[in-house]
Amino acid sequence: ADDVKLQLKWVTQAQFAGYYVALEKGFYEAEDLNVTILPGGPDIAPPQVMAGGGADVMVDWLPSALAAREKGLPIVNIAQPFKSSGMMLTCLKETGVSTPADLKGKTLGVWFGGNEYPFLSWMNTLGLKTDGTDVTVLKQGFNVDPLLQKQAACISTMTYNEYWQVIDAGIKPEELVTFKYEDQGVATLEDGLYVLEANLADPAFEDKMVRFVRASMKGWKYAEANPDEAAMIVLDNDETGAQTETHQKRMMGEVAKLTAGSNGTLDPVDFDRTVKTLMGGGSDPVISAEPVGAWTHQITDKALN
Amino acid sequence: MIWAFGAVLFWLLAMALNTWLAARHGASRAVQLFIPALFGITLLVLWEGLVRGLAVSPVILPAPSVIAARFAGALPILWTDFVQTILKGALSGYLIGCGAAIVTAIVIDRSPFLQRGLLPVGNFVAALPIVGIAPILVMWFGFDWHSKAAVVVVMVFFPVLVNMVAGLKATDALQRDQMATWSASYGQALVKLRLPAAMPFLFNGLKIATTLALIGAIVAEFFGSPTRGMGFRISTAVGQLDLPLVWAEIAVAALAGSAFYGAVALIERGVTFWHPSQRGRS
Amino acid sequence: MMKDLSSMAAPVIEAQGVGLTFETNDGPVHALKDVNLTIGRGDFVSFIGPSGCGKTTFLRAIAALEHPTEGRLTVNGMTPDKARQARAYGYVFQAAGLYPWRTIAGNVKLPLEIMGFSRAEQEERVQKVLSLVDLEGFGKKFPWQLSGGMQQRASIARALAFDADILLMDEPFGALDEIVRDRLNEELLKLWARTGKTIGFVTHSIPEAVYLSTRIVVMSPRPGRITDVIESTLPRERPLDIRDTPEFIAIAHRVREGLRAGHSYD
Amino acid sequence: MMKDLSSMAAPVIEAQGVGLTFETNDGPVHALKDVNLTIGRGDFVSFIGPSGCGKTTFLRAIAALEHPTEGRLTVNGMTPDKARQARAYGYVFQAAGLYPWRTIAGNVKLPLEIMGFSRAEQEERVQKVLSLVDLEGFGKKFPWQLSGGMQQRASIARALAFDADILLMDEPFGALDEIVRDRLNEELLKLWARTGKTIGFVTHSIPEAVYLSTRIVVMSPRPGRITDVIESTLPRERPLDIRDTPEFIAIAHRVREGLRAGHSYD
Amino acid sequence: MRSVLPILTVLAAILVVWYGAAVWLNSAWAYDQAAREGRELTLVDVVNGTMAQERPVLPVPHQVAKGLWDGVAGQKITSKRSLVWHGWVTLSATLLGFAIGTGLGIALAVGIVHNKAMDLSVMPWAIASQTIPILAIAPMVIVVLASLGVTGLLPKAVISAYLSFFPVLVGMVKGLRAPDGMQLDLLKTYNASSAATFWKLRLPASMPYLFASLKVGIAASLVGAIVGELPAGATAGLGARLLSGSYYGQTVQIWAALFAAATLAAVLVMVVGLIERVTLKRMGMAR
Ligand SMILES: Nc1ncnc2c1ncn2[C@@H]1O[C@H](COP(=O)(O)OP(=O)(O)OP(=O)(O)O)[C@@H](O)[C@H]1O
Ligand SMILES: Nc1ncnc2c1ncn2[C@@H]1O[C@H](COP(=O)(O)OP(=O)(O)OP(=O)(O)O)[C@@H](O)[C@H]1O
Ligand SMILES: Cc1ncc(C[n+]2csc(CCO)c2C)c(N)n1
Ligand SMILES: [Mg+2]
Ligand SMILES: [Mg+2]
Repeated sequence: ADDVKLQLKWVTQAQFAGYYVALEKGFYEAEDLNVTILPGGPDIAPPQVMAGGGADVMVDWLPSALAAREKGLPIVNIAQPFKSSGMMLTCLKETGVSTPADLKGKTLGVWFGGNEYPFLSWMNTLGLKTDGTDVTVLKQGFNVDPLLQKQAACISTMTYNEYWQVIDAGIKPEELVTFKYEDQGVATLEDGLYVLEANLADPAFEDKMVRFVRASMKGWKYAEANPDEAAMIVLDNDETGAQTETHQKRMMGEVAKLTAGSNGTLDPVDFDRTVKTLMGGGSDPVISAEPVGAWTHQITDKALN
Repeated sequence: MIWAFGAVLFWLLAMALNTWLAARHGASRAVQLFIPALFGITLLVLWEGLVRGLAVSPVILPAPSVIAARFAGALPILWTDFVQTILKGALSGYLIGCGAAIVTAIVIDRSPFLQRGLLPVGNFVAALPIVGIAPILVMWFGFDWHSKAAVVVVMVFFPVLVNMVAGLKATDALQRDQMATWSASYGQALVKLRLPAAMPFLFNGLKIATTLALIGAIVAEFFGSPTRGMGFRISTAVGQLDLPLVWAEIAVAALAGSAFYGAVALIERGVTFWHPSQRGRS
Repeated sequence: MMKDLSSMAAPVIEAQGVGLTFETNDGPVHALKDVNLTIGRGDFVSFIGPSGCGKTTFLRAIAALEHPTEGRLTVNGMTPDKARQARAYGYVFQAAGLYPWRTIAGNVKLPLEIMGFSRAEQEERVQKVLSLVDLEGFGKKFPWQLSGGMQQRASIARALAFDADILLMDEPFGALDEIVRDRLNEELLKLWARTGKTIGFVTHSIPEAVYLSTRIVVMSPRPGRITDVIESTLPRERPLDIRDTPEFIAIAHRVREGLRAGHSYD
Repeated sequence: MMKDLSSMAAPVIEAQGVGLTFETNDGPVHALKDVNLTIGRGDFVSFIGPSGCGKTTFLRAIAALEHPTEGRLTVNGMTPDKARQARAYGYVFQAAGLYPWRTIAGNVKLPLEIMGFSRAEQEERVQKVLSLVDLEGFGKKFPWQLSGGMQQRASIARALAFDADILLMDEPFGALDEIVRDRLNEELLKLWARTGKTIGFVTHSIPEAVYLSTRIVVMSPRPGRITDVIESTLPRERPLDIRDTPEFIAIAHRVREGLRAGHSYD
Repeated sequence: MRSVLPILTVLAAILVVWYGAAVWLNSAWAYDQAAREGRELTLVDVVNGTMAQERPVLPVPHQVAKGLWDGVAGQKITSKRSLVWHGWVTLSATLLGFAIGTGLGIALAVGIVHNKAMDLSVMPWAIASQTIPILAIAPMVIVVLASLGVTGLLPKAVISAYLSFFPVLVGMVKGLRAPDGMQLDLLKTYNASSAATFWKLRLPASMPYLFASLKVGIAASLVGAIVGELPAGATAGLGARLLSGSYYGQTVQIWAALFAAATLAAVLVMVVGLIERVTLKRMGMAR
């Protein structure tokens, strides 16, 4: 069997259910692959791991991948299991926010590390300065405490994760206002599969990836169809023992909505929209030039047809 | 490859030169500055040579020349971050933490009961890993530098306390006996004997605390911060694979830390001039 | 005991059956056993005895730095601890024990600061005692810049700088040459005559003990006890050449015999 | 100089115009100045002088622990450093300086271990020298469990345990009582007669210097220099009561005069 | 044993302050919730409300105790939810890192004391090395080592060693230089080799300093192992527990892991202290 190491963007959770399902259900084995899944976390930059040879393929968000490309690490999107973006800004109604215009003068929690560009782009379109004059920006940690402690009026959340933590903490959905980046027209592509450009020239590697993507998409579609089973598989693979069943089942349900529209093939329209968003991100854009060759259908064409 | 070999060769030559200089002219002031400088340059040359020679990817480890260029280009950013993290976060936390520790040590010094109770508990608290405390303190004290100062206070308090308590006990029996024969009051013995005798120990703690203060302030920013600060910059730049900027910030941290340490060591030299460890090298 | 009667008038230090045992890891060490001694006001008492016989220990017990495990020890009718609180003692230790962070003058000034002398008086006294021990000009040096004997003299100056009623001196002149020693002996006698202090003095020199003391206490080791107490019949006024008189030599002889008796190998 | 001729036969230590200056924060201290001295093989030379005159400094210079800033100092025709490498010295310091983590026996054994004596011989020598200084039975104690004089004796034992050609002793008997001191003086003379060692000896006791030495060097302070070198006319064989002979008293008198001359206030 | 009562007193005081602080810090949330539901709260309601929150700002001691108990005794020790299991993962990296760090620290100290060039050049850079925020370079260390094929326990141990070598280095340099002039002069008169000086004087004289810094060093090792666990894929270990607790806002889990880590550190320091006492006693240095 061929060895494949997959680096995830975040810790083991239902966000990556497709890969764990493919592993546990033997889809990888059926393709004669021996797959190792490496969980990520806030201190892990997947492109760096790839550059160091620690992984063959990674799950990453497009902004971060494009930034890496500009910094001299040629990585290429080979598949895009997530059709839509799950990122949004979640606000407490009691702070007086109900429309984007109300954001002026508020304190907002934002994820940095490459994930701030949709936000900056959005603020740019709203005409709000982020240097503290119009809105005050905080680098948000990994949980939803700033909202609960009222240190920020709004925080970044994922539809499938942090939003539900706010709900679980005891705040009712009707007390919240959410702005999906998808709806604001500044969504960026999340959770694609990326490899090093140089490797793609190697037919053996290409073949391995074809089989990998095929098995992974099979896993994703199985997870969409059997969300509860998929969630339990994720739970079994969580080594920290920190996840709960309810949370993962609910997350799987939400993730399924995001993967629903994709068979794994990247839609160039989505790609172009992401690039537009990133380049409109105000004074310090994440990428300075239109990227070339940052995605390919080479793998998905072979895998899915 | 030529780069790597060249660097290793340079390393060997520089080490030989240093050894020779130290043996021959070790006492001269200039040589005492030159040797560590050459050592540092050697490390940098070795680094540059190996990175180039072994074609290490710039997103894993950039070469010093690249870092220097980024450093020069990012001076305003580096300065803002320096002010936020070091001057506001680390320094204020250091002063509060060390001050509180010294006062506490003197207060509990009179009570063996409190010492026996507090020190073990204090050691326990000191062992709490910063990565666990930082998010909690950010939650309590907010995102700005106040929470960073709080982390620094927690980090420096116990090392300084433990050293100060040990220092207050460090008088020798003869010196204490003298105070006893003069029937010195507690306060007199404290001011005239025990505080001076404690200084070498106190400075030990204060020196350790300088590096802790820096690390604490920077790391706390990983867990939430305004959009400036060295820890903020490092964590976001890693996400953007802007490794040269990361290393430029690290260089600032190392420079500031060494300067901070050096300043405390200088004060120490003035205050504890009488201690054998200082007398040896005048 | 007859010989103690003379000082019964105003007993300053009274020891009755005093014993002191150190507990060490390999068993107890009996440093003092059944020590009976009365020292009157204005007495000058020397202690002499082989090394390790408990001289230092006894002096420390008087100054409340050790506490007897047996018997009763009073100073001015109170416990040594109380007497210490009344600032009754000036103590010269066997080792100089100067504070390294203070200059020589600063070291001498230390007890004066503690006892609350005025600044002007501090300066004056420091100058006086430093010149008494021949250390003028060394006030600004630090202890480690002085030779062993100079440090010892600084420590004597420190004990003389203030006016304690009881002066306890543990081999104060051990590290000094004969000439300086003679001179300091004379100075000490003058000081004693002038102030009427009560002095306890440990020495290894028999002539020194005889020259200085009104009484000489001879001790023997393991366990340390008093074997002889010799009343000096010399007059209070003592020029240096009194040491050549037959009376002096006779007393010295008696001390030497007492000392010799305490040594096992004689 | 005439008086040095006698030892010209086999000079062990030769000082020519030796000077030594310490640099301190408030200016240089001239510890030694223009010291000329020749010590022959088998000489027993005592150094006597007021405290702070540079005796310790000169002994340290001989042992290569300080380095003269002027003049020439040779030991056995080589530099002191070379001589030290040949393990020429046994040194008794002014303070005992025992290692606190070693027992008394362990401290005495230390030089033997370093010089590679066999284990059996180590044991034997330790027993021998400990009984020489009257410390049998204290081998297993730690230094801080001994009185000041006992520690000093342990440090003497340590220097005698191995056979150095040159023995340098800095006030070794300062903290001992007269009886023990007499006994150790006798033992030292016996050892010297038996082994023919060259001995440099610092003392403050004039009788001790006269009793022990073949030559007595009198020094004066600030800057430390030699003011007199007195050849002893006493025979090599010296019973204790030689100290009462007129010859002895005459030499002692000359030393005392030399010493007195060095004191400014006389 | 004389310390039991004082420690209990201090602990009791801490508990009182802790409960008070918990009520104070958590009450805001209780009031908010009540306001959102339009309820009025009595004082008793508030106090009760602050003691049993799902995600308290500050969990009360008995919540943490329960979390600890569940983690330690409530699980099979092989379970991923067992703190014993996570503690063991961290401990193994700690011990390996401590061994490497101590070895390196002592070796450097010996070099510094014996070699003037090393003395002048190593110390400033060792100090500079400690001002580098380890959390920032830990991921890079892990990546670099992984690219060299080193994975598993060793990368964590390297980070742990990086933190522990410094206290050992500083303490050992001080300790090896502790002998005073006379003690050194004595050996000079014997013309002792530098090896003999090291074994017979410098090393024994450094023992109290060594143990003092070993105690700091082992605690630093533990912190290093925990930091090393964050970028190592946050899979297992107390560090991973801390972090995952942090993602999901499970304050009780964070505090339980925190206490487990501190307890582990305290036990390790106590073990070093025990070895210290035995050693110093045998050397006659414990008085
Ligand atoms: N802290 C201690 N622990 C154990 N034994 C001690 C201690 N202090 C003194 N001793 C023992 O008590 C005895 C008396 O000691 P002390 O110091 O009083 O003698 P000394 O007469 O002053 O001798 P020296 O003339 O040598 O100074 C000695 O045998 C000594 O070993
Ligand atoms: N390390 C030093 N730094 C500065 N001055 C010193 C130092 N060591 C000695 N001296 C000075 O050198 C002079 C001679 O000192 P030394 O110790 O040789 O005297 P000594 O003759 O041995 O006196 P004593 O009989 O008191 O031991 C003294 O004035 C002393 O102050
Ligand atoms: C430092 C850092 N903070 C936040 C994110 C955003 N993010 C991306 S995936 C994910 C998990 C979803 O619950 C989150 C929070 C990031 N990438 N890096
Ligand atoms: Mg004594
Ligand atoms: Mg001397």
